Amino acid sequence: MVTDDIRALSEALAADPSSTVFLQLGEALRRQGQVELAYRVATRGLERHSQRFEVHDLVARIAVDRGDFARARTEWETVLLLAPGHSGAQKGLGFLCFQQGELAAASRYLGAALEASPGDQSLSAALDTVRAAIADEQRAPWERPTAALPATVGALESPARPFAAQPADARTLFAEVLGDAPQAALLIDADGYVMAGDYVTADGHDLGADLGAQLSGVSDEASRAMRHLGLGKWKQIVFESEAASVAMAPCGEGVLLVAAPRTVPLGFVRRLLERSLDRARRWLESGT
Amino acid sequence: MRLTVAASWVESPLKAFVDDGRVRLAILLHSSGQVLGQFGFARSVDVMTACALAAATAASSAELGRLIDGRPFNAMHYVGVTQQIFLAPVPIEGGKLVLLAVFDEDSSLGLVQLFFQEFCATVKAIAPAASAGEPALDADFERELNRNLAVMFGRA
Amino acid sequence: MNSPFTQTLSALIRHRGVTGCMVVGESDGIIVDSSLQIGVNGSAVAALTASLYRKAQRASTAAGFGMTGFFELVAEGGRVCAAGRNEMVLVIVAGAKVNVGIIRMEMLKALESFP
Amino acid sequence: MSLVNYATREITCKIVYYGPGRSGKTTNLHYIYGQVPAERKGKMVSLATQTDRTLFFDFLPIDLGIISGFTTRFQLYTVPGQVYYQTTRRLVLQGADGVVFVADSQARQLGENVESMQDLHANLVNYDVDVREMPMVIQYNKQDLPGDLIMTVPELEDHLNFRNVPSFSADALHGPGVFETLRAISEQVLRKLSPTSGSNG
Repeated sequence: MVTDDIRALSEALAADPSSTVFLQLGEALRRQGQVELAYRVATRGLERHSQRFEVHDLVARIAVDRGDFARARTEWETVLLLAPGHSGAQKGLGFLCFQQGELAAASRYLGAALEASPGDQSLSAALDTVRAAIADEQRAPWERPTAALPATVGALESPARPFAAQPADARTLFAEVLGDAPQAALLIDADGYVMAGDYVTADGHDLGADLGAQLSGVSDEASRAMRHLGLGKWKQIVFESEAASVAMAPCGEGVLLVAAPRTVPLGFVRRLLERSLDRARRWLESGT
Repeated sequence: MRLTVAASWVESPLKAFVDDGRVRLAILLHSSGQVLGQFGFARSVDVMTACALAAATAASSAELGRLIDGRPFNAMHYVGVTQQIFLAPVPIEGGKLVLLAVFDEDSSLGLVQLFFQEFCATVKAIAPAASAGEPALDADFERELNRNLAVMFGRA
Repeated sequence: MNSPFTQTLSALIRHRGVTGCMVVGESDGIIVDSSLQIGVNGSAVAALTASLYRKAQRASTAAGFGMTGFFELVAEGGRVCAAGRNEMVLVIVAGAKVNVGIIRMEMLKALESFP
Repeated sequence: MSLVNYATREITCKIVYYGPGRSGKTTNLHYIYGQVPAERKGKMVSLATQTDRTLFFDFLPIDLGIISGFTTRFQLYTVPGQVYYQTTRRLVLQGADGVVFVADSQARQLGENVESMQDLHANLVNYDVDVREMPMVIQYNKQDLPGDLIMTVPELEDHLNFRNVPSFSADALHGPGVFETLRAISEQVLRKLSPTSGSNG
């Protein structure tokens, strides 16, 4: 749904296409999960404002959301040329390098970003993860932790390296419930942001943010339907698609969703949802 | 936020209709074609012209209905390539207004119709009767009028 | 007047706990044919459920899961199930205690007969 | 129905140019459109036939600027003049705040002028409008034509202006009289929104 902010920003941009209001619009669209639209807005803005590091930073962040890591890397490298020491770019490059297995470079970028923003807990957590991964590299393959769920069922057979910006305990919140099976659980807040869990493809792309943004819309829609149908609050949504079965339930202010390959019986997916709900509620109550 | 209301009571029902019905733009107009209020994404729409045309379309289809069916047609729905419009009379005490709604694939005709019913009920309940109101202009407004017109016509 | 869906709907409405069933246009949310118990607001259910189904469809496609088949929403006061084919959605409204397993099978079977 | 928004201090009024077919209603709007600077006018919409005869209406929104602190906008409409568009004329007339009756000064058009004036009154009555209360101006157009083809203003007044409303001689194609007509109807319409009016609104 188009929010009032996005409407207002679109109109402001239309009124003055040479302004930099596209930065806010692109960011708002990205946050709302309208990644392709955000990308178009940002790249058009880039044509007019190619010397502004903020624009390259925005394009990079959107490129990450689109899974276009090569573009993201180019853009953040440009940011560092235009604004040496830009901590957002260092952080982004740190994650990208980590995701691409360049652990030493990742550690370097994240370390530099942490120096610039010492209070940033996500950075220190990420740096810990990178350092742990560097330590892992020195272990035997069978000693390394296995990774999370691939995004598409076609890729379910090949586990991938975990990659996410969340603290490690949030990312692995549902590991116990899900076990080793190719299943995923995500806790999404009211704005569609991932709070816990992850959703990683075989090639290492974390699609949790995309999935969260997309499916949180279903929950909004369900709330509206319930309001008008007088069926009380919604408790659960289950749907089967060609490749997966998905179950969702309200959890706190947000929504919890579980996805499993279509081969997993629907009843079992529901059971997974219940268990994941328990886990998520306890986690939320613990104030983590 | 893009909300323009000529009459403040329009604001709340229009906003609810746009939000619930997921429509892009809703305009409530007088059957003469004057805008009473609008809510939504109006950037690409010349609202005043849209209202003139909407009022004309609503009026002519009502007449067509009378001619063919002995009573006015109600709502109209037009489907474009990416946008659709819904145009329908909104009954109020002693007359009717017209609602023009523009929507895309985020909504549907069914949803628009559903929330239009609620919209009509709300508007009927809260629309005030037409009144003369307080004088708006000063007694000597002609001076400003003449000056403005002269400037407009390059006669100043 | 009978539609191509009348027989299917008559069979579905006979299931215990089912209070309404209808065939709805997926994109416009308008009822094509329905069989409803008194008190069920068919057009509201149709519009809102088709919208939900479409939203799930889009989210599912965007997430790489492909097209949605069966969809179920469980609420405090009942359930709404939907399954689509050829731009049409078969929608069922039921009480909370309905045997959804049977309903799902019957809906998927019924979809096979859709033109 | 003048629309007055006290919160945003905006006034919007609807003026309808009425009259028989080919009397110059659309020409009035074209002339105004050509004179008014771009920032003070909207898009002119003409729902016309292939031969440029008005089929439904012409529409031109103009911005009269700020008057007594109110941003004042007029929406100018024309009606199709041909007799068989009676229903359409009635629809366009709905909610009008003022009427400009554009008469064709040609002698052979007298009957059409009278018939159109009667049609106007009938349509106003249809909307329960007290004709005496409706701001109105008459414009005798085509006064630039050779004298043997046209009637004089006093002659036309005798036949058409029985309410003794303000009237103007005009040549809408070239401009004379268009501005004066618009100014007069504007003044009458806005006077209803001022304290000097006997009935505000």
